[in-house]
Amino acid sequence: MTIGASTVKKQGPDARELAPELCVRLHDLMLRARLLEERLITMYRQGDGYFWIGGPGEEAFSVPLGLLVDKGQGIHHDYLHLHYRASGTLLALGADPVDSMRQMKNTATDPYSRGRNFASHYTARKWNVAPVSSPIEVQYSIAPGTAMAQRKPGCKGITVVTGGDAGTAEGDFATCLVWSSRKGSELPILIIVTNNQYGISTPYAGQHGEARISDRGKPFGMETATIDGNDVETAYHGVKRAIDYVRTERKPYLLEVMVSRLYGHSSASGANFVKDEDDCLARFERRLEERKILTRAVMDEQRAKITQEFLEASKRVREEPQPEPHQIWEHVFATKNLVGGEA
Amino acid sequence: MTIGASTVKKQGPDARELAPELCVRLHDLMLRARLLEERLITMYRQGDGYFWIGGPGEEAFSVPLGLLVDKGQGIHHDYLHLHYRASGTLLALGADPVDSMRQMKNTATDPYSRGRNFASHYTARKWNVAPVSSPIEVQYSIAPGTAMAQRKPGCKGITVVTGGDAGTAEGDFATCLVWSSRKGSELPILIIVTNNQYGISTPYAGQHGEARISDRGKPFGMETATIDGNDVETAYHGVKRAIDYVRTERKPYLLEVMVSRLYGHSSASGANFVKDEDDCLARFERRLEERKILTRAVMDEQRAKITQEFLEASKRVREEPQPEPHQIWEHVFATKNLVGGEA
Amino acid sequence: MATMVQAIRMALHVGESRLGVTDIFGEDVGPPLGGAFTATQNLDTAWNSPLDERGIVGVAIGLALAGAKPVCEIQFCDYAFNTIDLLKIAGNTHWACAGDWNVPLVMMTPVGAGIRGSIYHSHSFDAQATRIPGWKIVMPSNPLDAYGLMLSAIVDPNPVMFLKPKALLRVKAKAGERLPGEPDDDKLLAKMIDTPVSPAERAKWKPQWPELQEHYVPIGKAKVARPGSHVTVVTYGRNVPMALAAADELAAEGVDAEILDLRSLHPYDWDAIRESVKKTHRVLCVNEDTEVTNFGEHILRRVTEELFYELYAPPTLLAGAHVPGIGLADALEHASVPTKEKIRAAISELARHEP
Amino acid sequence: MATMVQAIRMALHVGESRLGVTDIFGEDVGPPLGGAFTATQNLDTAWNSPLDERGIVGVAIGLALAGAKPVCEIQFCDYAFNTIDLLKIAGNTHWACAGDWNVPLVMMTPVGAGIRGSIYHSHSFDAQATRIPGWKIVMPSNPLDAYGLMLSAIVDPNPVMFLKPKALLRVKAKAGERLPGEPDDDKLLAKMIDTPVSPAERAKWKPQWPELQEHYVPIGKAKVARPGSHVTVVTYGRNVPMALAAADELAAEGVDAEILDLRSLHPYDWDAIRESVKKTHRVLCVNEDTEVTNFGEHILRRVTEELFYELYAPPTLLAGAHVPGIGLADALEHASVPTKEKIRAAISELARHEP
Ligand SMILES: Cc1ncc(C[n+]2csc(CCOP(=O)(O)OP(=O)(O)O)c2C)c(N)n1
Ligand SMILES: Cc1ncc(C[n+]2csc(CCOP(=O)(O)OP(=O)(O)O)c2C)c(N)n1
Ligand SMILES: [Mg+2]
Ligand SMILES: [Mg+2]
Repeated sequence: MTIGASTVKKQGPDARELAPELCVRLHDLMLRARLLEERLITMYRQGDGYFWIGGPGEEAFSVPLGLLVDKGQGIHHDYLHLHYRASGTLLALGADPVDSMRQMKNTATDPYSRGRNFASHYTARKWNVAPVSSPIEVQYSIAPGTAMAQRKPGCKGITVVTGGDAGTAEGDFATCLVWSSRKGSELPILIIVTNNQYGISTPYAGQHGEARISDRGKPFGMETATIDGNDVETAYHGVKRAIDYVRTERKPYLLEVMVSRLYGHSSASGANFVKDEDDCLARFERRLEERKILTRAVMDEQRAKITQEFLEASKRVREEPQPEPHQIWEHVFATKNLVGGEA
Repeated sequence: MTIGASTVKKQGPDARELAPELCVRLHDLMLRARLLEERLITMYRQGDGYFWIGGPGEEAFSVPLGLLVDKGQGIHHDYLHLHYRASGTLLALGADPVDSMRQMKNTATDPYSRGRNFASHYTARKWNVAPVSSPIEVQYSIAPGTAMAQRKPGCKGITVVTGGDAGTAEGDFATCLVWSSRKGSELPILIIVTNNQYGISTPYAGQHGEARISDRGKPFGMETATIDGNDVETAYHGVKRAIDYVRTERKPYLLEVMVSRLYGHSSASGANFVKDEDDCLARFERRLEERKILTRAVMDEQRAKITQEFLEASKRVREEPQPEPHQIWEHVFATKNLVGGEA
Repeated sequence: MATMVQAIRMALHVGESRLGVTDIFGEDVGPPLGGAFTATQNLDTAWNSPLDERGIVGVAIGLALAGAKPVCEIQFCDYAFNTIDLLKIAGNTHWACAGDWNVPLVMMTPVGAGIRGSIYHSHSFDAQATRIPGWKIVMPSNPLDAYGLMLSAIVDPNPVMFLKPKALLRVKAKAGERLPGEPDDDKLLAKMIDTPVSPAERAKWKPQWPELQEHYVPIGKAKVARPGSHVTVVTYGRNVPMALAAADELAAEGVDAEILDLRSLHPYDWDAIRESVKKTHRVLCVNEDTEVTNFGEHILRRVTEELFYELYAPPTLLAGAHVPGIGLADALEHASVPTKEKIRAAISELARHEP
Repeated sequence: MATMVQAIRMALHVGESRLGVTDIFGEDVGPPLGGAFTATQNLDTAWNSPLDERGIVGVAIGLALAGAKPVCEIQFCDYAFNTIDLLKIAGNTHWACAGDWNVPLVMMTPVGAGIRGSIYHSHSFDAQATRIPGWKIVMPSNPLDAYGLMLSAIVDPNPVMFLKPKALLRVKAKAGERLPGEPDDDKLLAKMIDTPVSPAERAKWKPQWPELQEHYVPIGKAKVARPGSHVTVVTYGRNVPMALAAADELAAEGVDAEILDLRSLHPYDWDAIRESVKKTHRVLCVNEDTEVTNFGEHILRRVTEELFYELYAPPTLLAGAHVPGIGLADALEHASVPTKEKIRAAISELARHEP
């Protein structure tokens, strides 16, 4: 197995077929992630939220990522510094989809921000999910910090950071490469770029001189790879290989994942389904049928069931309380050192 | 001739020997540049200035650069975005060494800043020398702007930017690479890094994952080279090759120049002569003797003459007026569009 | 009547066709989007930059040094905070080199709350901007001023920051405040300059720019948006229409507020402020930025230092709450920034204050 | 008596040996230099970072999130202006995630003029810092407070900015203001903790830290540096000794100024300010930062709003000139920032002001 070959891995049947049980699990999570985003979009359309952004089209990558990391709290587990297309990862970690709706509807019950932040701005200290913030690429300057804390001898935890293709133009991406690869101080960090070929309305072509974004790791002596993130088997193996490398070698790895943006950039660009991009879920479902792991009928039923479940949840969320004006003053300063172990 | 080979070019006699007249000219300028810096250091020591920083040890690179650019004003000539070790370049362009002393002594007559800025913070709009500013690496974000203005059809002017090795860790260096190499919008820019293996007290080793800084251009499809900047012939050819490439191809080129830092970082670190680094001037003088272009006696005499000349100048500068308090209010706003051609 | 975003677009068209603007650029500024708020649709010199604010500001400086005339955009001012050092350089270059170079660029960026933008699309930039010497800073409250300030910004030999009050971008001018040369019919204007939404129409559509005349609002000149005698309200941008509405309501109660639309934050029109305060003896500053180390505090400090004995009531600031962000939920946003009701209450209290 | 830089170094030693500090880092912070001002010499956890301020702040945030306790340094505050967005994130994280995470880090950086630092080693950061909600901000004026504030900063669960007044770093404590545990003999202290200059001595030398006791200066508490009854001077950092000297001179003329050393800029000690102003009825704020949108203007605005009828004279600001930089020549630097003479004149004018 070539690690770091900068080529888009071929899709299609190969020796690395995933076990049927795993396929079923992946499919369930991918479907839930997709339907959750679609529910959030509908909520936006119906006035139950002011702005939608999320990750439909990235599930074949984001779900495996959530399953493959070592979930937990503190340096002996993996840190995740994600951007705003990570619902699939959160669901795979075990997040409650209803909480995403709460954030969409900016309710007081929203556990991620109590009605303060946009949809898909997750945080989960219990699982080492650092707070997603809107500014593009800042997570790439922050992530080396958690990875540095994981350089302790015997520590097996690693740090994972994700972001988009356009954002790699920010200096923070270079900061991440520089700080991760200092000779003798290499960091256990998996640096991921999800390349959907767009920054809002701006196509990839015309903004990049690199043939592949993953090539940017090469001068720094990093392992690199570019993989097809629309094929869940390829993505699963690609992410696993990268995580295993970082966990074992305690060195950085730059992984570029080619993905689709199936509902455009966000609600600001309409959030309409984009027909001409590859749909990883449809593709996986065809494959599941081929491999006779699930039938169309079973999958249809499942889809209907989850859709209904989410619809009902969204109705309940609509009735939950909104924040009170005085709450702007809450959490300006911490009174306890939570990350230091105070409870 | 291999363009872009990332190897330190061998020193020593070869087919690319420079013509004797050019050698004499280079030597004269290198010597003046060195003696100017030594004079500035002495001024600092004697209390005729508060801070010294400059480029002794970089003359074999900085002087050729000044000779090789197309000097003049406006986009049809070359822009220079330099850092604070560029006295050699300025002298080669034709700057008056006395003006450097004026800035050192922060006199009202200092043409570069009227007593406001540190030594070696040059500016010369008449020669397209953009103002040197203290923050490390910002010039790398600014330089693509002048290069972009030079993308006009028929324009032969190019942009040159220089900075140090440690500074390449700033995101601005990556900004320069990204903006210079956008496919279809490549910029006529020569991106130079002078690698003296230090950032103040911090050695290169331990801070870099790159084998060579010039490698960072490769993912962007840039021509790159690393050259020995302590050998004036190598440096001359290396800079010329790079300039010619950029001028003709209208594409970026990343050139790393290995140089010495012969008086340490600045007066803050003592400004003492460092014996264990390669001295490009001494090396060139040995070579001039070998090639029988200049004798030791002639060079000694020349050195004595210039030393005397600079000593006298520094005494005169000491008597020149200091700025007046009210002058802080001058030049807060421009009243004319100088760069737009208003005089 | 044009909206503010149309007015800005028309100013940029005049800029590129008659005043030497060479590059209008930033994230999503060029085709197909023409800017997050369509301010740069259909402009000949508009192009998309990499997603890199430091590059945007740096390149604008470089272009300016090379004699070009750039208008760069930071998509939301919330994303300009990684460029403050470069903005400082744009502002200090002329001074640092003692007049050798100047840096004639325009940076525009949408600011402020009012579109439910949550933590990172609700920031203000006025306090930060006024802390950067060497820049001129303008912020219009209506389309005609937006047009006139943008033209002044373009011809200025200094860096000029053009703050676009986000919440007003789609608001139309008041009757009578037509740009010189703008057609009488709003629908016609939209047909002429707004890209059609449907892709089919879009394909064959071309903009038809009206024959616009130049109109310059001088940088540094405030405007009395409403004359009054009891209280002076010094404000700008989005708070001008709110203050006007509050003043209109209070007029019914016999409170006559003067609303000063500053328009330029730096240099600002001290004469206008002084004159008004000398008349009303009571002053309120209103802006949305967080209230610690706020630009309104500068104005009030100067008023207090220079006009202490003119004051019949404590000068007052109404500004944003000093919290780390503006929350998404309506209740949170409203609790964080001035509203018409809060402005009204503040004016009323000042007017009724008995020394 | 220890100098301020020694006091900071000793606080960091206590921090790393007893209070859980894991990483002290920044440009040239580790061996061989131990910081541009030697504040980090001989510390076990001090290391040199890449020359990248954004990385420094970002990594400090990341370390903090991972339960480490970082103290990062920006070599000069002049070079922190490309990190304002990250500083804002450090300050807003706890709020934005509604309390899920906190970010316990210390950032320290030398500030201010007074060392002939020219345009880029003379900046102040107080106005900028106070514009970033979610941070605590401290600035000592003497070694003992530096020690006590640093210890408080280290144990605080929030991001704390420690502004080091550059001009005071090498100034010794006043008699009696010894750190608890510091040896009586200054020469001995220097021998124990200052790296010898000569390379030969240096090779075999090891630091010998004194047995220091903990001493916490609470964040948010000002100190009356000089009690007085005629005028209140609210100041901090480098201006405290200058204001004290000015007050001492004025005492001879019968003017009795109270000098309030704020020590914490955020949260600041409003009670102390109010109490003093209620006593003296005249107030001067002194700081070095540029005077438009200046933190002193915030203090004065609040004083004016809340204590208007207590004031017998216009509250006054003495701050840095609003120009793009501080020039190198002495005349330029002195014209740009407060000096003892200017402070004295301002106090005197306020004291003599007849209402
Ligand atoms: C620093 C910053 N600049 C600009 C924006 C506005 N913005 C939000 S998303 C986006 C495009 C991001 O593109 P990419 O990095 O490819 O990620 P994608 O959305 O495609 O996943 C932009 C410009 C921002 N959020 N932050
Ligand atoms: C943005 C910024 N950070 C820090 C400094 C302080 N500083 C001045 S020179 C220097 C080291 C620069 O090293 P390098 O880039 O290798 O250039 P060299 O001085 O070696 O030529 C540092 C850290 C600065 N001037 N600007
Ligand atoms: Mg993208
Ligand atoms: Mg160097």
